[in-house]
Amino acid sequence: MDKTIGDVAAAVADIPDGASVMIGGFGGSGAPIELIHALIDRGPRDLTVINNNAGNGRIGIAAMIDAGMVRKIICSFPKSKDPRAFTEAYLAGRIELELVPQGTLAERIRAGGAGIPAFYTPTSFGTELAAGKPTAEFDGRGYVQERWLKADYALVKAEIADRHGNLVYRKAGRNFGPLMCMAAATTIVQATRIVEPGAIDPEHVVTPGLFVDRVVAVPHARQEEDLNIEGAVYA
Amino acid sequence: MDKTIGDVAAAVADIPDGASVMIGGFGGSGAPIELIHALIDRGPRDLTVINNNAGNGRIGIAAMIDAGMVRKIICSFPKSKDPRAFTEAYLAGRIELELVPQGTLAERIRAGGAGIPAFYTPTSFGTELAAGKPTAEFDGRGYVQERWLKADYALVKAEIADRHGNLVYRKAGRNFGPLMCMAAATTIVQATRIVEPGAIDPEHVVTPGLFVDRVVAVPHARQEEDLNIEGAVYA
Amino acid sequence: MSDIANIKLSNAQIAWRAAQDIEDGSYVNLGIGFPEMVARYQVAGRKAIYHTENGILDFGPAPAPGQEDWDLINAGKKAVTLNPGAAFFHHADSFAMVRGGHLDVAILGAFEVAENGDLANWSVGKSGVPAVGGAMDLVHGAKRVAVITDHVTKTGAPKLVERCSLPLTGVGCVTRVYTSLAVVDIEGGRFVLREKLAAISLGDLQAVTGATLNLDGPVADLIVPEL
Amino acid sequence: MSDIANIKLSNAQIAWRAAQDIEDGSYVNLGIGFPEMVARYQVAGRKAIYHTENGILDFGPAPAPGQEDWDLINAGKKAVTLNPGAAFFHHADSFAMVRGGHLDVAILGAFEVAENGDLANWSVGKSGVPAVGGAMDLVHGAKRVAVITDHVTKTGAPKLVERCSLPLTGVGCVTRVYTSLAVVDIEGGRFVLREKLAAISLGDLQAVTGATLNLDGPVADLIVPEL
Repeated sequence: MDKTIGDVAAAVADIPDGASVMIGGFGGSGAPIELIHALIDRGPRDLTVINNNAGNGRIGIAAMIDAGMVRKIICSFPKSKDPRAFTEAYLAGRIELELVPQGTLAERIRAGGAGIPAFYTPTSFGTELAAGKPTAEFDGRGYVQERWLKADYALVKAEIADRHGNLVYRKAGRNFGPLMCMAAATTIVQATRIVEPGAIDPEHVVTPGLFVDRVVAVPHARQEEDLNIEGAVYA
Repeated sequence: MDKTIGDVAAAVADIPDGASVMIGGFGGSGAPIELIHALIDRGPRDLTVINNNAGNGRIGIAAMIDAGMVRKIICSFPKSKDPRAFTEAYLAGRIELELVPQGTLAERIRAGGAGIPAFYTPTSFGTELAAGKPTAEFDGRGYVQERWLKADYALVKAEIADRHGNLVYRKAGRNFGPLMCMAAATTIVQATRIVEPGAIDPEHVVTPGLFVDRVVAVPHARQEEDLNIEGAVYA
Repeated sequence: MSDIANIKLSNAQIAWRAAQDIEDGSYVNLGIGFPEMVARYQVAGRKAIYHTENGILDFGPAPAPGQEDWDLINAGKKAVTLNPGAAFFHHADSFAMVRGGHLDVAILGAFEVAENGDLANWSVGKSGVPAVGGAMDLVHGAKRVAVITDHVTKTGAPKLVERCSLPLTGVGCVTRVYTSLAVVDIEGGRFVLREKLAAISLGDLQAVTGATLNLDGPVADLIVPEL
Repeated sequence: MSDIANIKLSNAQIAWRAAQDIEDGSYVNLGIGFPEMVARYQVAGRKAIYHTENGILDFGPAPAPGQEDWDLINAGKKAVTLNPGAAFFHHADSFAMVRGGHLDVAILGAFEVAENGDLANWSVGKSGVPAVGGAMDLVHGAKRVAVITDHVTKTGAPKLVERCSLPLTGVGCVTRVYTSLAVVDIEGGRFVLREKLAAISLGDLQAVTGATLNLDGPVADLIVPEL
């Protein structure tokens, strides 16, 4: 069993038009920039992107939007230091937005991975983001029913992966990664380092390999934030 | 901030009659035997115990039952190598049983800790364990609505704790521990070793300290299985 | 029928047959008891990763006697070992793997299996102490849920039936049954016979089966080694 | 009213006042932006542990310029540091902490707070790009949800109101408001004045408040240091 794959281009080579793609990261932390840019090189259209944000600057998800690849974004916070790409596309009606409270987004993704089709949460009860959703009262308090969220693919950045797909992350770069690995039909991981099975202590594994389909080494992965400070543009 | 407490007797000294108590462990792995025995010494009655099992031999939860402390058990598998204590009490009508599928039990406890009052699961749909529970169809498949499970106290065994309550476990002794820490109003942890904050790598923490209220050192903690092999009796 | 006892496969042989269908790279959960035996017959050259619902992925066989670590056990509470690449996780993550459909194969025992895929394997009725464990989760937990079982009960009653009479573990969940006499798929609410022992006629096999065995293409001989 | 601008507290002073109510050993989430300032005024001798929803517990202040690690950021995407005893976790665990009521205090900003405890702090209406982040989770996420805010808007309109006119963040969730003029509790669907600046009369304070300020016992002077 060896889930490693040669390069980022090969890792994303089968992502088709119309796919739903979860992309790890919170702002720049944990953003799998190299996988995203490989996907831009491939260029599928009409994608649904699930991420906490909606791109920053002219790289990563912002560059996907600029390239016209994204039909819809499901996120909690489509704002950033430089949100031009999303803002322009959204205000021009070229991109659809499903705005989801951050904790609900995380829980919906976990539910998708855990086989829980729906759950109740207090979050958004009584607000316009609950409009049209079923509600229920438990123990005298109102809750909103939320549905699971799954995707065709997940693109996730890890720090270390073994050949079986066991993962550890780096600091707050963990964020949505472990959840998205669970919730996608095909999970693609870029790791700074790939090691042999057994090199990661079984007590320290954060994402067990059964949630991971492909692992690609990106030893000199760039930080989205650093690229933005440099004024990088991916086009 | 120092959550350590002097000994196991002090750690459980306020657990009153009628309390609901989650107890970690799957069989003997992760069973907090010393905390359970301290609770037996204290002797509260009419307890509701939540555990995967219902005791084995004449120690631990089985000894709690023999001592007449347990009014109700919520568990998935009330059988063991030596299930006399539970079996006799159950067949004599002295103890109530709520039988819950193991994954549903785990998810209900997590939901209790995560502020999710109810969720839907395929597990038990169409079976007698779903009797009386609401059901719903999502995407053409039937699901059962299950409610969160919380408790007044949790007794959990960890391998290492720091003074802030950050925990790591030992092998498959982890099982229900991290979930029960989340779901109890007061979480009491016995740890083989207590260390200073910072001694556990932030990447390796399994249960963050905010879920833990009291930590007590039990450096020579016994394994339930070993005690049973020795024929131990706690009374 | 009296000669069924002489020709039928042993448990080890049923387990061996089930093991042949586990593909390289599969994630597998084996129910406690008899199904655990399938791991012994893993096909050489194929890597299967075994999941146990109490929180281990990629555990290995039992340690030598006296080497047991009782924090390192499987769902049947038997001591196990770890393979390189193993991982520990808590119970909610473990059943996320199960319920979320991340396992390729789950192999379970059965009291009864019905032609509609219903399984009864957790309760023989009202008396005694009921216990369910992870069975009701596992039947919804894998891309393929298979059963291994003797073809008939100890008293000779069919275990493959039209409708289960015992309390259900899950509805419409089983897709293949490996018995001591045959390999039977469940498709479209009916049993489809895939393999049978050469030593038993189709008629005799049907006679010990509680629902119609349908044919859909050739029926292969069920051939297993001496074990 | 023209002298409110001269007597009112600075943001730093509002943050200082809110910090005085954070007890030793508290787990605290500070909303992005202005609320982050509360951490600067943590009372000496008390340990508060700060949670950030992107998956860190017990983070510390910003690193020196040039020392930023952009994998070590808070919810506002600002670089932070770690204290001894810190922990990382994923987003579902992080919001389990929030939604599960495991935080002692959450301190948020506000566009409007109503006397029934409703909060509006995420959207000023239909135009532009909406963004909610973790605000709707945090309002249900702590044993005590407090707001820090100027007492009035930049145009002088009340921010403490009978009913919010802007889209709600949460229903009945706020229990205390620290403003630039006063400390106001929300109890039983009404505002209860606890402290006010000595320099403003009750009448003048009521005049810039959009709902009745009730009295329930003595009103203390709101006293803060120069900052």
